[in-house]
Amino acid sequence: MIDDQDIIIVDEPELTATERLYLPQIIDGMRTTLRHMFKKTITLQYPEQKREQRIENYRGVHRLNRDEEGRVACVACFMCQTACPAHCIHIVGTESPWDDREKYPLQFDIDELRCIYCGMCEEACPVDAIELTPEYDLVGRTRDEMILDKEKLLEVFDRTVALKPRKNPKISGYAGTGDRDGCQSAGGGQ
Amino acid sequence: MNTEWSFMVYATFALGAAAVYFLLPHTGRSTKTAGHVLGVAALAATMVLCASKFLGTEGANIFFYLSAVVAVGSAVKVITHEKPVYSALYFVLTVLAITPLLILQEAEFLAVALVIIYAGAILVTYVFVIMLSQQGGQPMHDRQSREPFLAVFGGFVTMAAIAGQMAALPEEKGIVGDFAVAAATTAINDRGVDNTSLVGTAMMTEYVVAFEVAGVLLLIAMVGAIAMSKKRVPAETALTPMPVPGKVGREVEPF
Amino acid sequence: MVELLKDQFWFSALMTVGIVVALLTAQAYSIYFERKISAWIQDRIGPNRVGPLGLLQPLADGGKFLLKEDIIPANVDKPLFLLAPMIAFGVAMIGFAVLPWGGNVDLDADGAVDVAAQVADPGIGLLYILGIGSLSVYGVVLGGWANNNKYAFFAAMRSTAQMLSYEIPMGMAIVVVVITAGTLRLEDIVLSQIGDGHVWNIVLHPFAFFILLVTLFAETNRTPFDLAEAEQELVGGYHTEYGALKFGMFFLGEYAHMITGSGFIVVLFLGGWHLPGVPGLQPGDVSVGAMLLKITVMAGKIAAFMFLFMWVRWTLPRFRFDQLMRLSWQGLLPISMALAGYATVLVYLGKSTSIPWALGGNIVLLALTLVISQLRQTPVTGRQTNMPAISLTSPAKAR
Amino acid sequence: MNDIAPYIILSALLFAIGMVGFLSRRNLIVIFLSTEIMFQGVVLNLVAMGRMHGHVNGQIFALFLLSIAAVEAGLALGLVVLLYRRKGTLDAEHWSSMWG
Repeated sequence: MIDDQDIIIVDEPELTATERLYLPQIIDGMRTTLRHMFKKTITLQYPEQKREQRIENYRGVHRLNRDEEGRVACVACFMCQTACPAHCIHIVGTESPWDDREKYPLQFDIDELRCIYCGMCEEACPVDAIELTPEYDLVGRTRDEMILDKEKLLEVFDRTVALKPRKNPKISGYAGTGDRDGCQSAGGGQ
Repeated sequence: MNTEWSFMVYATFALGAAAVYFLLPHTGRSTKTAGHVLGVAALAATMVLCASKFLGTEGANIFFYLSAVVAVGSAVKVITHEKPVYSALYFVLTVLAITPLLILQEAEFLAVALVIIYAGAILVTYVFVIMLSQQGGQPMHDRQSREPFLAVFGGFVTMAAIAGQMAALPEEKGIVGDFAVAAATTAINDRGVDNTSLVGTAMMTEYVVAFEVAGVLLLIAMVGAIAMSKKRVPAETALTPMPVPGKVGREVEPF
Repeated sequence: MVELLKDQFWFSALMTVGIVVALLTAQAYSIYFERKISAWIQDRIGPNRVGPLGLLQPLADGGKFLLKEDIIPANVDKPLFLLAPMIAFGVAMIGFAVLPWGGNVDLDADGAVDVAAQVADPGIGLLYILGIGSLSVYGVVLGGWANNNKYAFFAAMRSTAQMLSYEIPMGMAIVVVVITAGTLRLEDIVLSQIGDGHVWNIVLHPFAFFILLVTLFAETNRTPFDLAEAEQELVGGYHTEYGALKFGMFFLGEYAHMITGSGFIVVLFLGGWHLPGVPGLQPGDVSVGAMLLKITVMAGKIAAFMFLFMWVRWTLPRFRFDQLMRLSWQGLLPISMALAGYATVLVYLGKSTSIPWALGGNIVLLALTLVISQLRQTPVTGRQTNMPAISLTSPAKAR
Repeated sequence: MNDIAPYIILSALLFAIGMVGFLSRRNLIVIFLSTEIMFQGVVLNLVAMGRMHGHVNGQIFALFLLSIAAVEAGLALGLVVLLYRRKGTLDAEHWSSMWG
């Protein structure tokens, strides 16, 4: 509801005679656009030319990081799935076959069509397993194709790891030794 | 003009009248197909009759017959179509069909004026008003007609009377036959003065008073229309109840 | 062949074919240039992928229009829905029949004029264009009505009112030329601007030229008068429900209309195919080469106006509807009527081709307009002052 | 040589058709459209008659007729809009309270 004191009544501007003819203003505007017609364009011819990109904080396609042994780094904690505002992450966790963690994701799907690329999953991940990459040209012919499963997400990692190395590779400290340098995630103690 | 020919003309007119009767909106079973068939038959018969009568004269000009058929057909559509928008559009078609007839008579200025004034201004206004007042559905009063039989009969009698008079006149009386003083028209062309300047000259000399009066009339109409539509008329809240379908026209007692 | 062409009928037939082909190409390339010019104005490049410099883009566009699914929505008024684009396109295409393209031509170079480089040369050519122009409103109105869509309907209503309002100042501005030239034949109007003591009508009556230009913008539904297709307010305007080729016909029809309008204004005010002082462009030059040169000059002038149309479109914002109506009825109409009256006075005084007299009158009129518009301070906003007072307090507070 | 009879028959036909429409339709707008058809018939007739006599007076009468038609359309449509605002219908039967 609008209060009376919030209403500002603006006086109409008084126009001069020439302004009432609209013409000088119109000619002014046309001069401006004419000038722009001869300006240098700043268009990039996209597939051939590409813009310089910021690698570190670009929010493109997701990837699932691998640890040093090439296994998926995810521990199936569901933090990202919980944090996701678009509900595009779907995880099926199961008991881990490895010693250094209790669970690992049996299935890890991200619907890239639902994703809003906000980066909340990256923030939420306690082990920095999920990251957003600088890759932006994700295309597909079907909707199913655009739902990336665990293997595809790992492939994205393989593709982009050279460009953007893993931020926090010290996953080894996770198993309970207390060595958690550099881990910025809020949900540290599981 | 011989009698058999005029009776055949009457017969085609009667056929046309029946077609109009069937085409007029009715409640109940649609008679449109019958109306269309009859109408086409009547137009074709009239064309054949006229062609047989005026063959060889310039009256048998193919453009005349084409335009005349389109004009009459679309005029019938104007008065019989159930949707007023279509009526207005068919009227535009009528005007566009009349235009070549006027050009055939060397009235070029009038022909184009007709298109500009009728099709360009008056009919646009009609369409405008129809759109304003005709939102959604077809109301009952568009699907019924009032006294269709009597109206068609009256029209037929008028038509037959005129045609009968024309047929009854002997040829040398002048009204049937060639344009009597066509020589005068050719003289106009020989002088190299076109129709527009001829009309303009006559209008500005001989008829200048009438011209002024027409201007004043238009002004008055403009003032009247503005005065009329400026005033907000309150809607009558209780609408008069719609007449029961099928009980309109003659059968409804006003009191 | 030449013998056949020396008959005006066959020459006109050839002209018709040539003009229709040229026109369809020109329409397609108008769309290309519209996109290019919008891009240049916005510091972009524009279409450049299809063919060299994107020059095959019109073909791609045409193919797209042809191959898209042709949808007829449910509940539209089907016959009118189909008819409307045809009217819009057809009416725009037949206006060209009377434009004089290249004056008289001597085909076999024997010194005698054989034909006129014009499809038809009726004594009422100017009225013919006006009549055709007045029919063009039906495409928009019927399209809007048949859509059975409230936005399209609004567009149709706006368009009707707009066209009716702007036809009157347009007619008045044309009357100025007709009175000056004393004829309705377009070729004669061109000839009346040529020769000793005669100048282009734009020099004599710049004000009338300007009014005709403005009303042409309105008649062709171009920005700043494109209220019938104001996409921000009306979704798509009168062609909201149209797609594929039917939309394409509306689209091409708009450009055809613009080209006719440009040709019209060129003939009326800019001397048609004539350029002063250039040999080959004078009425006496009747060779085939001179005809081709004249046609080129005419086409060049039309192209310049097309550029102006596009330039204005990508510069100016749209008028509000009440501004539009006020501009026509309170601005253009009185000025154009005064101009027409002044033209008759000039003819009466025998000064109709005298530059000081005609220009002086225009300047006086401009000064008068400025003074009057200064004295009459009507509000520029669309605020309605005669509405009942509303309470500024919110209903919840008032309770 | 041109023959006047077809023109007169055509104009009479248009007039009669307009009359039938005027008498039988119930929509106010269509009724006015019918009168316009009658006008068309009259215009055609006037022009033909004028041509028969070899002068343009018929055309000038027709032009005046056009101005009358414009006046009629303006006023009649204004009235129709008023009536529609008042009763919410275009049915001519609703305006029969003066039947006596």
